[in-house]
Amino acid sequence: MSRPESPPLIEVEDLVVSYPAGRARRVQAVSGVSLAIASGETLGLVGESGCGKSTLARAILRLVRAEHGRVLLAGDDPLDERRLRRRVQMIFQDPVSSLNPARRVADIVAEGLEIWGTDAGGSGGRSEIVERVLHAVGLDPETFGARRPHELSGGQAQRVCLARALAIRPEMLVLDEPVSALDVSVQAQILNLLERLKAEFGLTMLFVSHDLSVVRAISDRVLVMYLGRVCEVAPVDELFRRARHPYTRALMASVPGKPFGVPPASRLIEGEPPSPIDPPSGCRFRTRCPRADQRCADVAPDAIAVGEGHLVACHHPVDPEESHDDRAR
Amino acid sequence: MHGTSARTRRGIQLAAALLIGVPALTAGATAPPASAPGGSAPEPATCPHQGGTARFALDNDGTGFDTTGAIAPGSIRLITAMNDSLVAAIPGGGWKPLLAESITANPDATVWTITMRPGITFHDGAPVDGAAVAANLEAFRTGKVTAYAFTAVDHITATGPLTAEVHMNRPWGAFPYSLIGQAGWMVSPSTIGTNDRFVGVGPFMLESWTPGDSARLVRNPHYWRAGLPCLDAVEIKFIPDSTVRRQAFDAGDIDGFINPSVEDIVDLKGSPAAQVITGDGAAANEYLLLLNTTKAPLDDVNVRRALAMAIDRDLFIKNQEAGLTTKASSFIDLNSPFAVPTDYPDYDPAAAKQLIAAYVAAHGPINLEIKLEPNPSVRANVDLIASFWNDAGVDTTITEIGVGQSAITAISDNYQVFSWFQFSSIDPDGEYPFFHSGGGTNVLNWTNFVDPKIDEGFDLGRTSQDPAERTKGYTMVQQELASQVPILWIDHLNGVEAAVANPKLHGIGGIKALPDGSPALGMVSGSFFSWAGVWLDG
Amino acid sequence: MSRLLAGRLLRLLALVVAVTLVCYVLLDATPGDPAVWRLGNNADPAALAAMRQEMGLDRPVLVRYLRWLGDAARFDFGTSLFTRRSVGGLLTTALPATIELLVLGELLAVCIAVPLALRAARRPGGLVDRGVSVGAFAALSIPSFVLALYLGWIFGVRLGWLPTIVSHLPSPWRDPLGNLRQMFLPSVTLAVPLAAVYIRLLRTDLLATLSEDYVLLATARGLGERRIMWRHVLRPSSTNLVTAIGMNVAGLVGGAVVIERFFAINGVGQLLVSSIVGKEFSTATTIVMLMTVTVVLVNTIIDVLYALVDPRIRRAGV
Amino acid sequence: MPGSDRSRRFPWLAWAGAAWIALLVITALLAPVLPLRDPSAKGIRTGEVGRFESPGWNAWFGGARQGEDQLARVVAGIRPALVLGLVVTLLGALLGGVLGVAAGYLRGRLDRLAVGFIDAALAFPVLVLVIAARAAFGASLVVIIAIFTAASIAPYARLVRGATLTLAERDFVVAARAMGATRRRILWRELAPNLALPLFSFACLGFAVVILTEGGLSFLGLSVHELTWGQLIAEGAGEIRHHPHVALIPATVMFLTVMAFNLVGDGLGQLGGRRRPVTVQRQRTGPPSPDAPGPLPAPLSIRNLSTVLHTATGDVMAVDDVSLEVAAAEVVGLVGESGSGKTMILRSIVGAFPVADVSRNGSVEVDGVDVLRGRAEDVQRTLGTAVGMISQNPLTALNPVRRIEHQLTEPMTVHGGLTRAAARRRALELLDQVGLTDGARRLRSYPHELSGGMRQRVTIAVALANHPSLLLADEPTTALDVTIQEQIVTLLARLQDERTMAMVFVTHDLALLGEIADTICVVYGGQIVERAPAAELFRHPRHRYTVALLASRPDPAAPSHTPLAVIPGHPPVPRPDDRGCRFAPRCPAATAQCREERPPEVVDGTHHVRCWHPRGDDEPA
Repeated sequence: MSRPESPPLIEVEDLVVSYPAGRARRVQAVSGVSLAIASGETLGLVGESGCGKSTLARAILRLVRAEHGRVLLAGDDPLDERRLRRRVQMIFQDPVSSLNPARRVADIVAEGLEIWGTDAGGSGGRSEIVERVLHAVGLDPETFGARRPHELSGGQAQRVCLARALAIRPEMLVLDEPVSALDVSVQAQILNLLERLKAEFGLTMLFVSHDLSVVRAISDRVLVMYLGRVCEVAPVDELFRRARHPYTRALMASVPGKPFGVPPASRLIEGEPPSPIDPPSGCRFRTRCPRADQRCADVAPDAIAVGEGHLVACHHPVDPEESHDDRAR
Repeated sequence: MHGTSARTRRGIQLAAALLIGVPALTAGATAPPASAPGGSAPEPATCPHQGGTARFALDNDGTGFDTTGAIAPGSIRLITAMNDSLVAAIPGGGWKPLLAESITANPDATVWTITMRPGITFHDGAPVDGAAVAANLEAFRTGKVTAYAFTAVDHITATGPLTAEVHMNRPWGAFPYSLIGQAGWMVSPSTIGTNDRFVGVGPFMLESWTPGDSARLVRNPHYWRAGLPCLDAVEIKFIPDSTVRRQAFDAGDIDGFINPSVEDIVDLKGSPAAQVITGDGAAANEYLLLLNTTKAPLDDVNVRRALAMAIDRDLFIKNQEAGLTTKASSFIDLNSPFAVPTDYPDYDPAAAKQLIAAYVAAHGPINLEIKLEPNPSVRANVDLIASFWNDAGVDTTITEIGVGQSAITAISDNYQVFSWFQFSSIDPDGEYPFFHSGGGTNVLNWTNFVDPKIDEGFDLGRTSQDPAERTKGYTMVQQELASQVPILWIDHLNGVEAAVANPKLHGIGGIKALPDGSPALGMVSGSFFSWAGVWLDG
Repeated sequence: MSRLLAGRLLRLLALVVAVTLVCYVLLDATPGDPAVWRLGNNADPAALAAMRQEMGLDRPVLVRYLRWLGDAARFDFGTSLFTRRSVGGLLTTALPATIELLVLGELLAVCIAVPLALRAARRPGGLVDRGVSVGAFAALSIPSFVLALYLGWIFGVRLGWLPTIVSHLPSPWRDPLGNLRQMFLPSVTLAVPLAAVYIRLLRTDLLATLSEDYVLLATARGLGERRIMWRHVLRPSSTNLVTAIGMNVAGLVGGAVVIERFFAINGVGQLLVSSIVGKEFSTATTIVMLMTVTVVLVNTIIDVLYALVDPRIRRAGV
Repeated sequence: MPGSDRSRRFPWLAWAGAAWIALLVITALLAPVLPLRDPSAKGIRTGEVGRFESPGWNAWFGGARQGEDQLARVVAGIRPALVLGLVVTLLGALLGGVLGVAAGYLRGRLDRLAVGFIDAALAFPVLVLVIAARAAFGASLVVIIAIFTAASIAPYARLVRGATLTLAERDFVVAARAMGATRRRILWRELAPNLALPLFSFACLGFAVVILTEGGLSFLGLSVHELTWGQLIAEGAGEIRHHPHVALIPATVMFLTVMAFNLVGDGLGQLGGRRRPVTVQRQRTGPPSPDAPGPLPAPLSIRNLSTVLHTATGDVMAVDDVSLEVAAAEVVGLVGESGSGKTMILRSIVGAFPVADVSRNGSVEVDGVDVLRGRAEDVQRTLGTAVGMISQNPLTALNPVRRIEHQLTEPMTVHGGLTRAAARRRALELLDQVGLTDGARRLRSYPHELSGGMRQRVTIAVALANHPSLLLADEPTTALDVTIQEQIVTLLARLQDERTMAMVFVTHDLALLGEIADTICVVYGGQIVERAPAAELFRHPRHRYTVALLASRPDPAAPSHTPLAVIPGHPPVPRPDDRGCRFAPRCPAATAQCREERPPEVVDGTHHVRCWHPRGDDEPA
């Protein structure tokens, strides 16, 4: 399924995004991230809160201004951000609040058509397209078309968000924690729906989440971020079988039930993430890393290839065999 | 200071200032108000009880104490409490020297000699001598604001330690009347023209003055009249709103106040908890409508007469003044010795309609605009008048001048009808500056009405010292005003210009004894009076 | 910090200049002639012209304004054209009463509002709550002069407990009781509608706070209801209240006119009205300047108070 | 009460206000055809109405000084009042709204300019404007409208700017931007409709203020020439001593009108605002169940507990017949989805509810004290000493405006009887125990100065302050990052073990319970549908819901893109009159019996399950 050799739909080059943090200081939420997503691929983006994953997702759509770096869509830099937004759509974490409470579902879904014209939605008139996409996301247009967002459950609202995005037939979806706010039973429904829609509409996806299990279930490749930097990128199976970055392993170890066979995180990691206002020098993970030495403090590690499509930014990557050992235990 | 209140009658400031004083009374023509103490016998110049502080509310503050400037009624009331004039008015329509020992004229009334009593001092200890008198009168003569009243005065000289001479440029027999009010006030020469303190000769001295709020007057221990004043202090509070004044009075927060509402007078007159002291029989303002006689249609005497005949003044007085006032037909009070019956047109709606119809037939419809100062009670008056005129066939509109707009700007030529209060003179000569046309150049002649008979009448009244001659002159004036109707007279306000006091406060108004024991008027119009003999129950 | 202060000061200055300039020019545009006020209706044109010159009114309005501004910068606010008193003097006599009225009114309003709002919020929808709500609406809807009239009538005339006017007000330091007696009714008149506003604000915020986790946890910890309401709920719910109080202090200076008038208080409100009506340029403009400075100062104080009420803001800085 | 939707409805007082306004509008419109006298006619001349005539059959509202019919004048005053209020409110709201939206959304220089303008305008006394403009342009209604409008722009602009700033951060606006919506479109389609209701509500209040202000101006003699209520009142105020009706009747009409607008504005505000509890704060307790056992040594003993929340949208059976015993040192996990009632079980124990009106039935005993029916002091002491509670969100679990020290020592001084100094010493120990270094500094901190993990450690310390025998942990890690979650769970496990506390641990994460709980209860629709020792539950889930729940998590062993098992439908809102099994609509094995009859509790040793058709051991998952 993963076809890293196919031409990338979207490329991010050395992106830097920062926010003002009072008195002429700025926080670098994203500091120098590069990535590429192939057409038809799902890239999972994992990290803890504050690591910059949501900022990165928004910067790709230019919802926040990047200080440096560029985003290429199918090889060119779309100077007009609206053209970009025509082809790439975004889904947010809180589905209810991302729907305008004053409007009805049918109008919300038709919003893209109003902006871009009915032609953007393929054949048919406005109401036909709305009906079509509502069906596609599993909602009955008769029942739901006239409802307002506060009359929807979380799952239904997220379906409406998907319908709204799909109405103008985008090439790519950027999903920012799309299932985090949903109950376990509904989460599964939406994840399955996403897989189906991806096939049906030929979508490329960037899937942002803090939940490793969900990311593992839906992604082709996974990128792990920590404090604004990329730690590790690898195809999904490779990553979960042979994670090399100490942080990736700590994340896996923290998941309750230890499904990834890594020892408890408390043995791998200590303390809490430092403030992004004043990040550590060198490797940003070094303050919590048991392996850190002077070199980690002095030099920020470059990403090195450690396998087929597997990059890790660490001076002291973990031996891939260790995880096997743990699993065996 | 300039705020409007429910019932404040604001006349022309200077007019009020100059004309304050005592009305010319025909003795016994009108009984003094029952509630006013003293009856017709002069109250002796002693105090039944000495001491205490009276709290009294005025309706408005003045503008300060510069006696050579324009003086608001509030200032006059304060100064009256703190000062004595050279001359006092007496019952029956004459005058007597008060602060002065004597005032005498040469036979043709071109030189007047003023002789002061010895030993009187100002509040600051300076002597009230001939030089001080001359300085005060000279300042008045040359004052920007006051000069017009002394146009007949040529120069003033101090001729001795206690005497001063006033030289006229033409005979002025009525001169002493003008010294009853502002012109007769003596202030310490070094403070002439000072506005925010007052150093006079009267029974009380200014302790503090908070503009717009209050003033406190304290006893003058060196007052020239032995045994006076009775009170230790008078606390004056300015309360523009009549409802608030009444409420504070009922609550016992003040001992008395001036300018009660008409309804207050009616209901307090019967109350044992209050005495109402009205200016009955004294010189009060008139309510009137000034007509600009230079412009059509008001240049036509028939239109003016018709307008007068359209107004039912009896109904007006019954409704607006609760029947407390008397109909007017000129500025001369009915009780004045100069008053004569005139044929001023009375209410006759049919005749009014006829005259108007005739004018309309000849010249087209009449549209009139009545201007007034922004004041709800005045507005009610004008509303009623407009309803009469509308019925008579005159299309009448009402325009309030702006709050910040002075009446004079509105009145100077650019008007048709103006609702107005004025003319509280003691002696008719006091109105000379407002009626004598001066050949059409007198800006104070509001109606711009030029009539040789009126001018002649006023000249006669001014120059002659013979009462018969003077009567002849003012009769001419009254008859001419009645037949030419440049002014529509409504009522004399004697009955409603009043003060209210609780029963413990005595000696407001009434007849006072002069130093020589002869009687003088203690209250001028209903709201101007001296505090010297006022006393509180112990 | 000093740069921050300098910035604020600069803004304040700009604001003061803008507001006073508008005021000055507006006053100039109104009809009426101060010279006539001073000289009376009987003055002749030559005297009027001379008076205008003496008053400086013959110069262009901008020149006069700049002159006033220059003097004001040296704390010389000019003199009243009418009474010829110094504006500074007029203000020093008028200010204390107004300040006292505002302070007492606000205090009283808060003292009425806080316990009532707490009671109301404790049982939302209950009898107390509904009663307080309707009462608050009623209090909001009474024209203040009607309220003033009736308070004076009941407590002054009928019961004779309190004076109905403020007259020769004793200093609050020398005779606090006498002072309070006089200022009581005006303060109540001012406080009643204010209290209504505060009750509504506070009740809403209290209800929001009551559903916060830490309040639930405090209940779960077995703390008494009174303790919870006063210690845990009130303070975090009072930011909006503090804002409202601060904004009112500024707005009330104008709004207190009616009350000042009804209780014959020699206050800034009355002074402002009379000085505008009388085209007292210096007095009116000085008061307007004072009000502007007060608004800005009060806003700054609110910022500080916020920080006291809610330490989260302290951190964020300005 | 069930089924009524009171919170979304207009309160009846607001209806009354609206009715009054409607009456005014109709009267004003019909005034020309109503049999009213001419408001300016002088009764004293026509003889129809007397001077200051008292209200009566002849003149319902009485007469004024010149016998004007007050009823006619009050009616005549409706029009200027409404015109003034309406025009000022509309124009002010429109202009202020546009300025506020523009400033709040476009930000940048425009915003700074607008804020400067708003500051200046708010600082500028309206009185100056009124008097000046009135003098310059005359006292017509138009002038007053213009001034009032000018004066009201700033407050509206400020309100709208504030609301816009908040709205602009909301996800749906970001979503619209992400859709490629233009600025104009966002302003008109996204922001404007959502600003309309607060603006309208504010405008109603503003309307009231306009009418009142006009009254005040009339009183000062600064209002319009037209006949307004304010003028009627001002005119009558002088006569209030003698003829009170002249001022009081128009004052009452004005009062009612202002009140009506206030009430309508408030009603609208409630419509749009967050839902407020409109019921009485009341906690009702049913009679003790007859089978309530005698005092047990168990730290927690719940028998047949039912909790009904009486909400505006009807009664909710938040807890339905729950029985649960927790032994000393035992960790019981409650697992369920949001709305399942797991948190409400905890809240029912301590009696703290976010909703105001709650009924509880059954019995809850903590250390032998009946906390449902005991004396208030006993209950408070028990809760304060024997129970510690940790809630889900460390951000909101601590009072933001009080120092850590107060919050940590309060339970010890109130219930533990410690002096402040002793409490402070113990607080330091506690902080050390929960793994916070530099305790003295932490005590001086405010909650916002700590990170999420540190805050949760503090709430744990607060919960442990009085050595509770029972710790109630309500989703203590949900809001935390996974790595921190690990730390907190480990800490809780250690403390529970060291102190041999009983613990009830609520979460939606079954896997997490597997690590910490001895016994797991699965909660669905307010009921405990299955209860079993942890290992047993994972191995042999009996209830169909438990089975589905376990299956719906992605399987780490399966390759990615493997379709997940799905539970169709949505969790129910449990109602008291529900019949049958609450899971039946979503259950693959449901029968008619499941839908009609309450399922029995099947007990198999330590394994309890409420199901008609529990899954057998041999069935596939």
